Amino acid sequence: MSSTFRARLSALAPVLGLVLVIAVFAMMSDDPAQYLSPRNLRIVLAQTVIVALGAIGMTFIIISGGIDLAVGSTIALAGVVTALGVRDGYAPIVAVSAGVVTGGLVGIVNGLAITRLKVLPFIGTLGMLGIARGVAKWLANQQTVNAPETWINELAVTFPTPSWLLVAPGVWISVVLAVAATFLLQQTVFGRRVFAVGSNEAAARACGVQTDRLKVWIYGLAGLLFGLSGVMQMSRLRQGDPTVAIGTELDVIAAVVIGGGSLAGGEGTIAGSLIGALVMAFLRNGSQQMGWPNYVQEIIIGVIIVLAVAADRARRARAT
Amino acid sequence: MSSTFRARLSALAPVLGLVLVIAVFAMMSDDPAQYLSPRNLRIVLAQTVIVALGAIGMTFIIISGGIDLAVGSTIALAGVVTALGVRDGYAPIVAVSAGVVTGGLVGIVNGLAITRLKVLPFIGTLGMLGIARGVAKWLANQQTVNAPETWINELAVTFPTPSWLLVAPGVWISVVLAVAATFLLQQTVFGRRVFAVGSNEAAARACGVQTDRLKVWIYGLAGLLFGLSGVMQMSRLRQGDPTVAIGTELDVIAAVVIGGGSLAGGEGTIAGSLIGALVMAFLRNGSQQMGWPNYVQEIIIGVIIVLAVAADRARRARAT
Amino acid sequence: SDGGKPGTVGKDLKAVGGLHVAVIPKGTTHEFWMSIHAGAIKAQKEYEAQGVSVRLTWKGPIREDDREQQIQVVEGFLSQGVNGIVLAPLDASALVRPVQEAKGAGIPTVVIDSALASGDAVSFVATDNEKGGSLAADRLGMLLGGKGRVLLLRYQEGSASTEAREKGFLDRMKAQYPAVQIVSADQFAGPTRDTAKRASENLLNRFGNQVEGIFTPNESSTAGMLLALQDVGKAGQIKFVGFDSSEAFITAMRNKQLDGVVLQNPFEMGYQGVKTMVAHLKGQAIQARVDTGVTIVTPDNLDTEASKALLNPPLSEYLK
Amino acid sequence: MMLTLTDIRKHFGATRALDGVTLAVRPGRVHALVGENGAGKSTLMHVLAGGLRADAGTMTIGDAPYTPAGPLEAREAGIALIHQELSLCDHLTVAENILLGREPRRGGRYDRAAARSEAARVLAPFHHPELHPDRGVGDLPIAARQVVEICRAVSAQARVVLMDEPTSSLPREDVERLFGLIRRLRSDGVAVVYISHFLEEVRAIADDLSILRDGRTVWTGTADALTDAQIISHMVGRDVAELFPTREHLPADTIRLDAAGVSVGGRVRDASLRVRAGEVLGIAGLVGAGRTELLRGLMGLEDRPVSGRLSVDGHVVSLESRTPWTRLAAGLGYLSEDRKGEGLTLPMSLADNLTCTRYATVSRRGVIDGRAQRTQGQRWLERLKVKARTPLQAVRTLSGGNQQKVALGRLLHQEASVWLLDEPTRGVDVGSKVHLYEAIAAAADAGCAVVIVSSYLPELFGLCDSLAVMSRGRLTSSAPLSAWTPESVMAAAIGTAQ
Ligand SMILES: Nc1ncnc2c1ncn2[C@@H]1O[C@H](COP(=O)(O)OP(=O)(O)OP(=O)(O)O)[C@@H](O)[C@H]1O
Ligand SMILES: Nc1ncnc2c1ncn2[C@@H]1O[C@H](COP(=O)(O)OP(=O)(O)OP(=O)(O)O)[C@@H](O)[C@H]1O
Ligand SMILES: [Mg+2]
Ligand SMILES: [Mg+2]
Repeated sequence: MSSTFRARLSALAPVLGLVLVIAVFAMMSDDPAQYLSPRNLRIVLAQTVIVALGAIGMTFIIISGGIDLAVGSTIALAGVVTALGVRDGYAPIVAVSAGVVTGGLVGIVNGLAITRLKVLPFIGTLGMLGIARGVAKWLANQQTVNAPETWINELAVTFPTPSWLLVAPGVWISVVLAVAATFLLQQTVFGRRVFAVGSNEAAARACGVQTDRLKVWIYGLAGLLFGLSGVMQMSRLRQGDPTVAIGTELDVIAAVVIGGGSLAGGEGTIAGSLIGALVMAFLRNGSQQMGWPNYVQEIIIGVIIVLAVAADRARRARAT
Repeated sequence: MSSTFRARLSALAPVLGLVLVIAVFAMMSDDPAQYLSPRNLRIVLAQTVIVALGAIGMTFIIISGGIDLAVGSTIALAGVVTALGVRDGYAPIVAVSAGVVTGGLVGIVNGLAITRLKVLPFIGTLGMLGIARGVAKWLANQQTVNAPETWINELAVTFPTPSWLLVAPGVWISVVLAVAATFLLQQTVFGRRVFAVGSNEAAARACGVQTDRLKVWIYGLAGLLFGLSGVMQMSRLRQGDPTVAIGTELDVIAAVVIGGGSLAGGEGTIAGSLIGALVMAFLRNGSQQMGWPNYVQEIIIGVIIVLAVAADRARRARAT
Repeated sequence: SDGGKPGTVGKDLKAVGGLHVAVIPKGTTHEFWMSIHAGAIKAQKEYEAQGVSVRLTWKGPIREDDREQQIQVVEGFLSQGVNGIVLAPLDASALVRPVQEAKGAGIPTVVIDSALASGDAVSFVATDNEKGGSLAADRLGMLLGGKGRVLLLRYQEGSASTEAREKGFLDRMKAQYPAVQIVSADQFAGPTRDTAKRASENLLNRFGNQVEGIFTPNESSTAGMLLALQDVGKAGQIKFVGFDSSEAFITAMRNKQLDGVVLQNPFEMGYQGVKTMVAHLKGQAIQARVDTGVTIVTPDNLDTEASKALLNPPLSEYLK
Repeated sequence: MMLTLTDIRKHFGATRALDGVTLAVRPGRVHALVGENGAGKSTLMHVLAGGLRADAGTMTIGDAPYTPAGPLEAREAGIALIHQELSLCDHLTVAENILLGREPRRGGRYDRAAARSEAARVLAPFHHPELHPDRGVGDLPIAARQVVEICRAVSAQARVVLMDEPTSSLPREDVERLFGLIRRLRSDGVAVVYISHFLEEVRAIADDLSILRDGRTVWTGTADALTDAQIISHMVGRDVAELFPTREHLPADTIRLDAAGVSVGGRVRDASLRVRAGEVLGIAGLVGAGRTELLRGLMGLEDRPVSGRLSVDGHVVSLESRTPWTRLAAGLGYLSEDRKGEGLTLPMSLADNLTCTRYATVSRRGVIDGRAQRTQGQRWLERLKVKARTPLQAVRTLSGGNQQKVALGRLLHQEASVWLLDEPTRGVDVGSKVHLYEAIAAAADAGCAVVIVSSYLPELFGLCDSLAVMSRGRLTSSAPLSAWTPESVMAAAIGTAQ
């Protein structure tokens, strides 16, 4: 009983963190109404889409005990592919699919490098970080790829055109995918096995789980999400930019970790990761609204990452 | 016998890789004499100093089973501190010491976060990545810090003033420190303990190694080297730039890993890491001399990181 | 309120308690941006002396080549509800959507420094960059006596202002000095002094003996090239024309290591940018295009009053 | 259908783990497999369960050849394994662990309800209400984990169930319930392979018996065909008595180790022990009794809170602080039962591993004298008759028994005055054991105080001067060896003596 309660409390911790961040900024702001306005909320949500989609994918990877450092490069590559598709006259849906599939392929290559070449995920994806970025620049001919106006540009717009949508279509897509991913992780055999392989890979293998194949699937699936994230990035910039999203992998990993994911594997939730992404977005947004310089943001976010994880460790150490 | 021979061969692998890279570029070049000229060698060496010093420090950390993602930020911070010192009229030696010590302090804070707050090195130093960068910008007032001309500017110059030096003083300093670090790692009790804690931390504790304190020392020592690297960076730019060296940590980690270091801990050599740094510098230099675009470099370096590690794994799997 | 139409804000200026204008540079670390900042503050002070309260917020992206970050900064000001935005867009097309959304939200934008591929800005306050490039071509062509080999080190992909300078330079060279041969115009300096220095070193090693003239299109590429020339001992031997100002450039011109820099008037740009914005907000008629002028400073006219004013903008008077 | 193994061989580097095993397992019968530590039993089970591939030999099920490429194929062939070293996923629930790899599905979903009821079904015979299917496995006590492990294999509906020391951490009641379960499996026609070091269990449940020695089947037949003594002599291959050295010296009166009222996080309660110079004190007990925690608590290695008093050679050492280095400084030397986990640094050289607790003799001002380290290392290697080429080779390249000798050699180099040995001969082959026993006896004769924790009673009776027994965290006071019989030790260990 009390352990279930504690588990619920522990799941709530990131939410509390988020509420705390918002409350603190609202109180400090000279114009709380402005800060808490629907408009600002929309802006923050639209800004979060890219990291949020990445965090959904990364949650799978981190639960399975892996890591992916190539997220930023994959986003750039997928964005470039999408922009090229639109520019070369393909239907927007084809271009978007190409972008998403590109992300999936990058993920599969990561998975194969990790399982076949037996390099650690850190190394395999560190290599891919350079490779995907290089390929993106190559495809884009080292320039940004400007694409003509299509509905893709509306995906991550702050104020959506049918105004009854309230927030950008990309936000709704993220929400739907988050629900689907939660279902996949919690309610399906695949999801249970993702936890199993991250929790005890040897045990999972001994029980007949084909861990190598599972990992390739996990990286591939996450790659699809990174690809979609790249499409959103392209939508926001209205161009395919091969140099975009440098370092985004660190934001994405931090979101998952703030949301309760453990780099040792076996732990993490989609909801937590999304809240982690929102915490960082609200921190950035709030710091700017306060007129704080960039460096204050950077310091605060750094401190929060460490403290969030340390608090999590301490809470668990007490629990056992 | 044969196993010693194999061990020697395995230590030679990075050297062979380096020779291969140089040979391939020399053959492809339309002007091999130019490429192999002492002048080009000097240029590459001067360019390598920053990553090389970082790689010496990172070798200690990686052998001990840790990682430091804050290298780039530490370099920027140390460079800013040095430039501020010079600008504010302190003796150059004082400014340089301040820069180096700053790096050491950042390292000690990393070590304390890892051992006291019990966060994984990945997380602790990820937080520091933001914090050190933020502090650098703060100290620099968000601008580059211009420092008057002093001998610091000569440290990383390509053609040193007393021409009998042949290469930049920074190169000589790196060589001396590399020799000292090799001695420290191979011949001293401290070095043996670094290996022990990386090979099996629990066993090291049981043998009476004060693992927590040791780690703080390791991160602090590495931090001093990152600080010196920051001084070199400042010397190359003649100014303290708080936005410099973004992503350098990945270059530094890649150098150590190409040189035979294992992210699982317990393995790595200073010489190997330096060769790893040189391999990357020659790759970059060669690609630029060939007139290849950046993306080719990025792809090639990514592939080389993965293949170098995969080959290393395969070689070891065969050996046992 | 609908601030998009001139005059409407002016009426309830007092009710609002003053105007809030956001100035968004491309970065914060180059001296160029400090001058713009100072100019903006000068305009603010002038208005304050007239009894018009203007609040300025100065905020740039964390990295100087991060388009996504700059978009987020614009969006942050949108939700903060500033009255107007003065923006130096990092990219001609990526920033179109945020400016459009700002317009939709009733917040007008004045674009400074680099063009935006959109009609949504109320005014464009900038240098005639092509003219700047052609001034550099004239200077080099004259110095070389109309013949010789020239190297152009470009800045970065997607930066409209530097691309215009590069174009102006190349066009003018081709038209006026057909005997001048361009040996390399396809390498990029990258975003920082460090990347510029590295690229310059490698290029100088490749073409060092053939090149007689060099042009670099902005501050960081000029600084990197100058450092590289100084390091290899070629400074003064090769004719070198740069762009933008810095203390180091003045010294270099006095030492005959730099044969001229094309100067924009960033101080004027910041000043005119804010003046144009406030005038617009007050309902006054404004020009759609404000040219802030471009001049070339050479060792010969270094000490004229006009040059001095450009080279040493009264920064300390306005920036604390 | 019969499972037959013919001439199975498997080697790890230079170690021949399996050197020609032949075995026939019949349906509806319980086949006990006994043998010394390191005889190859677990390796054989892994080969059967697809975790390892044999180098040579054939396996058949019925008439069909059986060559599992991985654990999945073994499962599909109807073979399930209960691992000796527990392998559960801490982050999953009991039900999820039991059904891992065979999850019930409904319409593409993981069918929680079906998993729950199946888990409840297989858990039922154990009558553990607290072992709810939805409970997380991470915080379960070791005995409960063992039950989950057993249930996982039972639930697989296998035709052959391999049990590798399933009772090593089970309380007696659970052992009885397990036996009930095994009998039911047997009557359902399932073949059970049962590995245990406890001969009385073998007597209670086994129909057939095979004895492994040094990777070979040395005897096979029905379980009641041999007496205990005959089984042991087949296992060991010689008379056990000659294993142990004769002790010349008697313990002195000086007390070297004095620990009183030691408690370790609820797992050890109020334990007191005194060991004199020259005395070898044995601590017997069932696995999981808390002996390891006691030694680790004394060494400052336990994460759980430790309280009590400790003095070494009259110097008081704080037990609360988790500082192994202060214990080493006080003269305590420790040999971990977990050689790989907490004992040796496997990638490092023999010389480093031997000298790491006392670098002082091979270094000056922190700088290591490589030659001194080599010559001193060589001395210990010769003393313990370690089969190694050079002190510079990595410990990883040695066989298990030789690794264990290196771990003991470290105490020799350390010149520890008090030796705390946890299962010092675990995984050590018969020949090597003699050298270890000799080294331990020699240390005691030289005035050291030695504490030996062992699950192998003959070892304690052969080596010790006195004996104490630990049962569920409580330690009896020590008594001279002559006051104990194997039966009284067993009784005390089970906890019926009081
Ligand atoms: N992965 C491995 N690498 C090298 N040697 C191994 C490995 N696994 C087992 N061995 C060696 O193989 C031999 C047989 O080991 P195994 O675990 O099968 O013994 P066992 O009979 O199960 O012993 P125990 O009674 O202690 O469980 C031992 O000498 C052991 O050291
Ligand atoms: N109830 C329990 N809850 C959690 N862990 C337990 C429990 N019982 C035992 N363990 C763990 O199981 C392992 C074996 O127990 P322990 O070391 O106390 O037994 P022992 O008396 O030393 O037996 P042996 O040395 O023969 O294995 C220890 O690592 C201990 O932490
Ligand atoms: Mg076994
Ligand atoms: Mg034990």
